[in-house]
Amino acid sequence: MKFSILVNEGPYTHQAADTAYQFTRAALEKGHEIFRVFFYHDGVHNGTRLTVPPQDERNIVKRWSELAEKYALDMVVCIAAAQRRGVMDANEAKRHGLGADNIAPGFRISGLGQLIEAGVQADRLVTFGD
Amino acid sequence: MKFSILVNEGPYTHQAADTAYQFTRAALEKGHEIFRVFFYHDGVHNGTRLTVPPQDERNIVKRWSELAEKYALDMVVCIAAAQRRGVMDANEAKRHGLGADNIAPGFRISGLGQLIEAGVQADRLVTFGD
Amino acid sequence: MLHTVNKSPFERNALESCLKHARKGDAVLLIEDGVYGAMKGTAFTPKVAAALRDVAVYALQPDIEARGIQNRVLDGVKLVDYGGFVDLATQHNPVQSWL
Amino acid sequence: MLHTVNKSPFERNALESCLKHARKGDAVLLIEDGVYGAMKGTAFTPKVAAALRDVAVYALQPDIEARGIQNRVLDGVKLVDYGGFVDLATQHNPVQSWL
Amino acid sequence: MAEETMQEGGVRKKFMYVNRKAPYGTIYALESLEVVLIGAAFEQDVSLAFLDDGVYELTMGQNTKGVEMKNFSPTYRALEDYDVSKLYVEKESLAVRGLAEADLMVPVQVVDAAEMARLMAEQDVVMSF
Amino acid sequence: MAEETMQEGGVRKKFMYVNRKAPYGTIYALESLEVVLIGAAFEQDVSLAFLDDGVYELTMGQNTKGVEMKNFSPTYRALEDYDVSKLYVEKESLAVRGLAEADLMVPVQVVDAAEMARLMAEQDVVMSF
Repeated sequence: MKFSILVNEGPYTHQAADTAYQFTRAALEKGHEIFRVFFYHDGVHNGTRLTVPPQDERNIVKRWSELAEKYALDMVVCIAAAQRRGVMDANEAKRHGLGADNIAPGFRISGLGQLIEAGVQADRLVTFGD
Repeated sequence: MKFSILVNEGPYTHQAADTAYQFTRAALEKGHEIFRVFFYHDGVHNGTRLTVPPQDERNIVKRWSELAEKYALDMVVCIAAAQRRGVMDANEAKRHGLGADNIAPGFRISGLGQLIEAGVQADRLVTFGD
Repeated sequence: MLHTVNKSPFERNALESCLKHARKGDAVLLIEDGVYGAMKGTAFTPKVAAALRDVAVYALQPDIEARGIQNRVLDGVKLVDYGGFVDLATQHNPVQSWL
Repeated sequence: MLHTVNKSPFERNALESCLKHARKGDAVLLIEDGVYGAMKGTAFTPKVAAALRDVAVYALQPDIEARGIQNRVLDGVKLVDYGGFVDLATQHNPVQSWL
Repeated sequence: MAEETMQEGGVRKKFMYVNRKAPYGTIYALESLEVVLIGAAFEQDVSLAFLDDGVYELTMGQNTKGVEMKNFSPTYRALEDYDVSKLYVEKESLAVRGLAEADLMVPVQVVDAAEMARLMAEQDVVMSF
Repeated sequence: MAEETMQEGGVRKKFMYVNRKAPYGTIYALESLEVVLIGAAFEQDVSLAFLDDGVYELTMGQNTKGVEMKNFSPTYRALEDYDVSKLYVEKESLAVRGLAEADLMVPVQVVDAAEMARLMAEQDVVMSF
């Protein structure tokens, strides 16, 4: 079956980011397809490479990046939500003259249309939030 | 009177970041002293310079930076909370080999002891959160 | 003692818990989504009305106006602006936020 | 239809609202802080027990264990792991998260 | 791929946006509305549900000058221009909050909880924020 | 400046950390505990209040293997080593959650809501997260 995943909260602050990851991984391990993981609201913070969590904690951002690499996941950070909150890729950072970007490997920034499309194309949309 | 302010939520997501700013500004305009504004939990996201909010919305990060400059405010971002969430100054970014930092003007990164001290030294500690 | 509450009483238990712990002479300030607790004619109104016998209840006017409920504020609830919030914080100690 | 609830029933109204809208044959899955709604002997237990007559109630075992309440799960609430969560999502449509 | 879904004979699904949160205190209501506006271009069968604190999003007379936030409530009035006209508001949610249909800024269909539950059950996609 | 407050005759204030949130679902309980540990070095008069969902923080038998999160509950047992020994738990909050003092992992003082209110009122600084 084809799933799309919507992640609405940032890493560490809400468990929603953890549950979304566990669900996505379990679905992939069961042989399901993940059409897309879309990060909205504070969920965009899952896509920053500047986190340095304590050694004895899970590394949420890295975990997503590794899952994306292993399964060729499409992980999309909403551009509007990301601009409000300070998540930038190299292009966006340049366009806004910010001098630095912070997006993590495996994530790409795109528009809300990608979320609608995720709902249209998948058999199920499952939301994780607060 | 001497106030300390604790901000626990990020910009835009929760109004707490707005109310904290309005309270701080009102206190300063009334002639009170702000000993320190301490940013904890998702509050650390108030201190990223990578936000680009829509033109018709308030610029929460810039507003803090300007208030800090006008009144010589001490604005401290908690280092432990910032590391979990990806807010870095140049030193921290270098120490962790991250190749980019994102802290906004007027903010400095320091430890939780600064929050305790803010509680000890001020006449009032006022908390804004979720 | 000053209590602040920023949550709708219909979504969360913060205002209910606050009112249970506010003591005679305390002040309760409703801010952000907490100002819905200042409305008259709701299922929660009786609890705030009862609290008004012992505690002073305030609501932040900018938040009341943002939510379009300026004509529905319960009698006895006093409106303050951000400067008034600062004044309340100077007049009471400690300040507890019911997050 | 599958409903997920991730909020404590003592802090927020999400589980109460969910149970009011779940229809005969629906499944309700309690996750994260929502698993406190799966406990027996609480002030909220009667509402979940009543719902069990019409809907299937599940709770996410990893969340139950994290919170140390594995010996206090109400009879009739079924435990699933993340794979079981995926299976529930394949068996029902739509999936609604009561955030 | 989005283009495909907009063609004649493309996928047309029942999308419901569930609004259960008050405006301004958190950003969910505003950012949910942004999804609705973008989604309108995809020509799906869209409906919006307002229940619990979500009914507050539609109250008339919102004035955000004092809080210095953007007043996004006029956007609800513009939804019709986007062909989004199925707005369902739950009766019981209005009642406990002391609100009536006349307090809302846009035409809506007021439905009871049972009808709201029925509407939710018939969706293909439910988005809640 | 912190050093000053730790000197003889320095400021010694009554600090209360109010815990009203469940562990794991959000990070507040964990990061609150981190403040308590750091704060212990400042030699203030510290107490911790657990009420509403905050009482869940202290339940025995937490096992976070399945959720792959850090189990921080053992830290409550270590609080004594930091000279933090005033832990107040609200009786009514335990009762509605079907919990008793015997379900908690550390020695606490169970107090009713009126006593909890009295304790809150006598503080100099109340931190809630």
